[in-house]
Amino acid sequence: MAQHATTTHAASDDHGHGHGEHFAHPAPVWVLLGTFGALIFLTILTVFIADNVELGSFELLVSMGIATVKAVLVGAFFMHMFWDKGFNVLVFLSSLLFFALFIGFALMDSYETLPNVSDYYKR
Amino acid sequence: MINPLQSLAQFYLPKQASNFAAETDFLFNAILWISIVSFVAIVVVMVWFAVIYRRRPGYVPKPSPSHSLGLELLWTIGPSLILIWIFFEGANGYATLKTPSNDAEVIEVTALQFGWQFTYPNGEVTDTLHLSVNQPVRLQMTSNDVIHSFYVPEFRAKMDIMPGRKHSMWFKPTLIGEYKLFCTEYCGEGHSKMVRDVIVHAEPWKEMLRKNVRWREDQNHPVANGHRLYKLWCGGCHSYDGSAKTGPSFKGLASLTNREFADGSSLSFSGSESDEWQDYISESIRKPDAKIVKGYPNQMPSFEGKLSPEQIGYIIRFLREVDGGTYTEPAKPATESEVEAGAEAAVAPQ
Amino acid sequence: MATVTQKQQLFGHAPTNHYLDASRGVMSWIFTLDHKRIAIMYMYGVILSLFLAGIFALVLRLELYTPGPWFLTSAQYNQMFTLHGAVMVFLFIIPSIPAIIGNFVLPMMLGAKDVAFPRLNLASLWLYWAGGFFFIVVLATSGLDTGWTFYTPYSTTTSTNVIAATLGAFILGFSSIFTGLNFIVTINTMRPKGMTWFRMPLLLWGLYSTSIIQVLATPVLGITLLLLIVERLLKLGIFDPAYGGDPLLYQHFFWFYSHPAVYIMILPAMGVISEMLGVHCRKEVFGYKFIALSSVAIALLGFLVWGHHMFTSGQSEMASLVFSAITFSVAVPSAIKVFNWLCTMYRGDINLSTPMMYIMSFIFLFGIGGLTGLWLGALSTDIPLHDTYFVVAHFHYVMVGGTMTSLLGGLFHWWPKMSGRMYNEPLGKLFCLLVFIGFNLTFFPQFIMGSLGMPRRYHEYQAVYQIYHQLSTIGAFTLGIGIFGAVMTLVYAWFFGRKASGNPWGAATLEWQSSSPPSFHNFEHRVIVSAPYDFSSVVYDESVDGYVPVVPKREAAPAPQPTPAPVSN
Amino acid sequence: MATTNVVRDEYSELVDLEHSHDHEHGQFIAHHFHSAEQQFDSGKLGIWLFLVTEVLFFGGLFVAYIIYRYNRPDVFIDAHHHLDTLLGGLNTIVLLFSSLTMAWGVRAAQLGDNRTTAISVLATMVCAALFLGVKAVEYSHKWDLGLLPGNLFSYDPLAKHDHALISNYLVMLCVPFGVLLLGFLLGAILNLNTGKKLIGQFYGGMAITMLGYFAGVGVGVLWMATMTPKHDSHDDHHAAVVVAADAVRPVVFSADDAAPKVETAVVDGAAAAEAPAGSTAPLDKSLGVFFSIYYCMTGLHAVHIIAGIAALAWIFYRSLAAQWRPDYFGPVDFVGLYWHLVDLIWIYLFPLMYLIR
Repeated sequence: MAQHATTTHAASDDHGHGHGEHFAHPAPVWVLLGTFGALIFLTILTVFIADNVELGSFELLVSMGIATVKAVLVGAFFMHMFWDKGFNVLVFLSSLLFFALFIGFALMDSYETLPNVSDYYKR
Repeated sequence: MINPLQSLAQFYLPKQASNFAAETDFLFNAILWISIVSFVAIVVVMVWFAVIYRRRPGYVPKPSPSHSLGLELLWTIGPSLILIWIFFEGANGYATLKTPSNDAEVIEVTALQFGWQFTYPNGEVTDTLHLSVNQPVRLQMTSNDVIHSFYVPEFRAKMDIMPGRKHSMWFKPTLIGEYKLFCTEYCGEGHSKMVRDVIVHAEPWKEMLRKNVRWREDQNHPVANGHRLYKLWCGGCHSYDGSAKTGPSFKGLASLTNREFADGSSLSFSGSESDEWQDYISESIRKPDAKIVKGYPNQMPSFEGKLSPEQIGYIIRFLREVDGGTYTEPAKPATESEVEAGAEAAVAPQ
Repeated sequence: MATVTQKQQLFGHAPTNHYLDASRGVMSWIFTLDHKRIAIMYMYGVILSLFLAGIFALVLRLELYTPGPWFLTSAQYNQMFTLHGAVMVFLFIIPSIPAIIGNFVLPMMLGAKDVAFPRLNLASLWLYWAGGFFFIVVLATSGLDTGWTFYTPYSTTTSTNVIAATLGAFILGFSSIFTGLNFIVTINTMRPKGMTWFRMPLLLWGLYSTSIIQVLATPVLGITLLLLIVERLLKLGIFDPAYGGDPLLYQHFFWFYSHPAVYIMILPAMGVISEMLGVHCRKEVFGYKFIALSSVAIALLGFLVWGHHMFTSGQSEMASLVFSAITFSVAVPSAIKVFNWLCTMYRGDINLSTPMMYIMSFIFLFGIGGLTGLWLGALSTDIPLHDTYFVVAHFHYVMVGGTMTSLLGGLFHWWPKMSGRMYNEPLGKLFCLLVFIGFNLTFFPQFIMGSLGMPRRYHEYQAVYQIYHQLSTIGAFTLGIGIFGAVMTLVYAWFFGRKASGNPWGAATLEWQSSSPPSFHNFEHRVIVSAPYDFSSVVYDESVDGYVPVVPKREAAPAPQPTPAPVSN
Repeated sequence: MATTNVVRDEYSELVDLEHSHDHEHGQFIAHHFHSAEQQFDSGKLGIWLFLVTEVLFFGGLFVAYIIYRYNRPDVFIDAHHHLDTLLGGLNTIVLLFSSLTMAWGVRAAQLGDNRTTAISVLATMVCAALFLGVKAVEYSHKWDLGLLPGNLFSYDPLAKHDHALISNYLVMLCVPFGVLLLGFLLGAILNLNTGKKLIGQFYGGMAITMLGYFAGVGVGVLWMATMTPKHDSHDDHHAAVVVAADAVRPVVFSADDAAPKVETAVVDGAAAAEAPAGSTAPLDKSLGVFFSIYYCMTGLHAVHIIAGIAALAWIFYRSLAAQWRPDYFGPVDFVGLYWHLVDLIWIYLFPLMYLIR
């Protein structure tokens, strides 16, 4: 018998204490304003690049890169991920992982079967 | 020398009629025996335990461990090895399936609700698939409407056909005979009627094609032309013997005096020679959604651009012929002039 | 001093004011926030759907008794199999175990009063009803004939009521998401002190894994169905090739949800089996950690294999190879579970009760269902078997043989807790046997005709397959009688059964520390957390005709205390 | 089968524990939670999981976008001529600002400053409505031009586009917000006059929110008005591009294939049926697929904005009622997280839709 009875009480006696604000983490004002400033700067930057810089096939990469930096800023500071429980962050990031799987497989398949589609229209 | 396992397989596997069959069946049987052995072992152990360790007066269970890393590893790694072997065998067979032979004959396949059209290299079109034994073929498949799937069990070959893209598959028939071709992707009301014959000929069909045994509409009786076009284009949804199919039957269509439509309107005809009747049939083929017969959904695709005016004319001749519900093969026209006369008569009014 | 009466009040059948009696009137049920009542109301819907779709199945089987058309037209036949599939999948099997057994048992296994979000739970139930209502609308209007997969472009062109059906499935998807979300949060934040992750009952692991899939995969179904609706209305051109769309993309969207959905159906069943097996063998479940983690492994790997539904669809060869390889990797955790279950029986104290019969039936049927998956995972053998009756038989062995068997087993197991009454043991066993025989007779012949080449969804078939179809039809009616009988046995027990004590099986998980049926707040007393399969923590007590917990000495709690003297031998 | 070795005295201890901690529960702690923190943690994990479902819900549309952009890059490059980067950029900044005010509101709620929370949430709602107003101008302008999804697409580059500045579509889109504005104004005046300060303030705030929508419409229309001359010449230039593309159809799949063939009837069937043979420049419906995806993505996003306004209104009311305390601010935080996610999605939509060159 590996696990023998280690019995404890379910409703713990000590839940009564600490109705405090120890789970609230108000974000400092300068962090909020700084994040906002950075976001505006990046928005203007991405429009500027799209209009004035010829990047060819890298264009999508650059604009997505800037968008991702913006997303990280919003996530980390506006959404408090910077201060949040690791598990919650993990939960959110897992959605991105599964989205990546979805898009990865679908795109891989689409990439390889494109000739079948173009063949059809070439006929 | 008869392999007993081989002869057992005939009860659960179709004949082996293509080059893939032996390889696929080998894996099928291998998995079968692996499964039988492991399944029997599991069930025997389960029932045995249930009997000898059942709760009963006087029975005192002996202590036993609640976990064992060794056992867990054993039954993680053991099955994994078998599974890896099965995967590679399957992938091998799949590679054969996907690597067409160089000397494959190309046949164009068009799937439509609810029938098949096979176009051979010389331009001949049939509704049953003719192959010659040991001649590899490559099917270039397209669909006219929804997703269909080409499946001949004896060939162990299957491929979906999606509209909007070209699909390709190949195989080499190795056994003379007649087989069934099934559509295995659900495609609508007549899905289960989308079964046609596949005939593997002993003499090379290719040779026959070289001798130009292709259907020439200008050398055949217009009604025979119409019958052929019916089989290729219409037979999936319309019967001519009055039996129920997706669309209205052609029986009695030529002697129709009045037709009611889904929108409440109706048309009267004075015989199948009248312009009204011929215009109605011609319109129904080219723009089927213009007049929907009462009691039927709007589901027929347009054949505009797929059938020439002459061909529509042949179909009209055929419709007059099968008005009574039966079709008799017309005698071959004797002279060229008769053929010409027949072709002229068949041209539909525009 | 506690008296025998007091003990009976605590651990015997419910004396006063249990959850069924706590309040009266229809409104007290419709607007209840009590997870137990929500579970019961889910049960009505799920069992009703089972019967409805079961009748469709019997009609289908009867029609298929002859090769040609008999009493159904092709159009009616196509509607029948579509509605059978759609109702069974969306209204019966996906909600079945999580919504009934999960809702009832999960909070109690945690010693909690309710799930984390009772209102969300109620919303989930309402959405289930609303989704079911749309399926009624489908039945009352032009029906549905697309197959439950709604493949484009057929679904965008057919004249049947695809929009109502997809809207219904869309709404049911949200019902499923809410249940999953609720369970994850409840298990994460409401576990009692002392119950670490690896001291949770195995059912909770099964439900947790299921919930992960529900939350991650179901939204994709939502967007797929939404796009399909808009595609039908506005001819978007995303899925319909007539307007430049790609039907293969639809299949990727659909199976990204629907393959993991297969695990939504089977993982809770595996949890139920693991849970009941320990109790009815009265032995710690063998390889607890492996069973627990294999559930999570199946849930995560399940997201990587959807392409094995598309081996013949014309997806790229590379994709087929990758999907096939990953498919085999899912087989390993399933095998691990089966072997661990067998080892749990070894030297057990096996109570040959009705739930135990269902457990053994499950292992038998799931064994066949799982092993036949090998043919379908291997590329070259899948090609001829795809879309034949072999596939039909395979997934029925897993879904019906697996999930429905364990649902019935689970209902028999937790029925004393839900209703406060014991069922009739001989009747329970009889109908279990009937279900088992009928099931095998129905679906085993389908393997053979499938490997012989009989395609699925065929109204008319070649005469050579007739004998298998006839066996299958006979089996289907046997199965129907079996299921009906089993449900009737439970219904009879609900009203006329012998009163059950709080813990008639001697289970060590927390839900059995309540009275039967439980009170409104679940527990009349503080629960005592022990290891979930430590059966020395409960002892038989004649005065309540059931098991009562061994109460720890005060000075010993909450620190670990030495193993009590063996009680059962 | 076994004898009992229960210590009977313990039962009395077991019994008295029911409801023993109920008195500790504050007003905002549901009966099944033990503490404010447990309740907050549950809610927080719940909202994160909800966001996960949202990401995957939108994820499907992103997959469709990327597959089609990959399959038909030319259509997507064509499309950017029809989207106004400045309005899109303006909306981006509006949404980013609303995120700032939302985060500010959460901070204030965490500190128990209900007044600041109310003002911040109101600002967030006004920004949301303003975003919708601009979007309404964009949508109605496109509908006027026939830039519609899929098969409805009827944009003719050769036709003259002298439409009214304020189109009928825009008026229709404004009607519900106008009705709401009047209703809220009336409600605010009536309630404030009768002394119901809380509900009056709430209605007032909602009226201001609706005014935000009309501010957005105004900005959009003004911008369109200044752009009109330039916009038309832009279209003319573009017309040449489309006609050139039509000459080598189906350009999408094979640039080397010259003449469109009869077999492509499956694809062009609908278009061919509408355009009589011999007419010039058949409509290029492939652009319609881009607009299908455009409307699906931005439309679903707009639905989320509307739902966000509803949720924010609830938070706004409770802020006015001063219900937030340092140990109870969960709902503000959760709605905030949702709002930031809506912002996050727009952060990706903006470059994907508006910045293709």
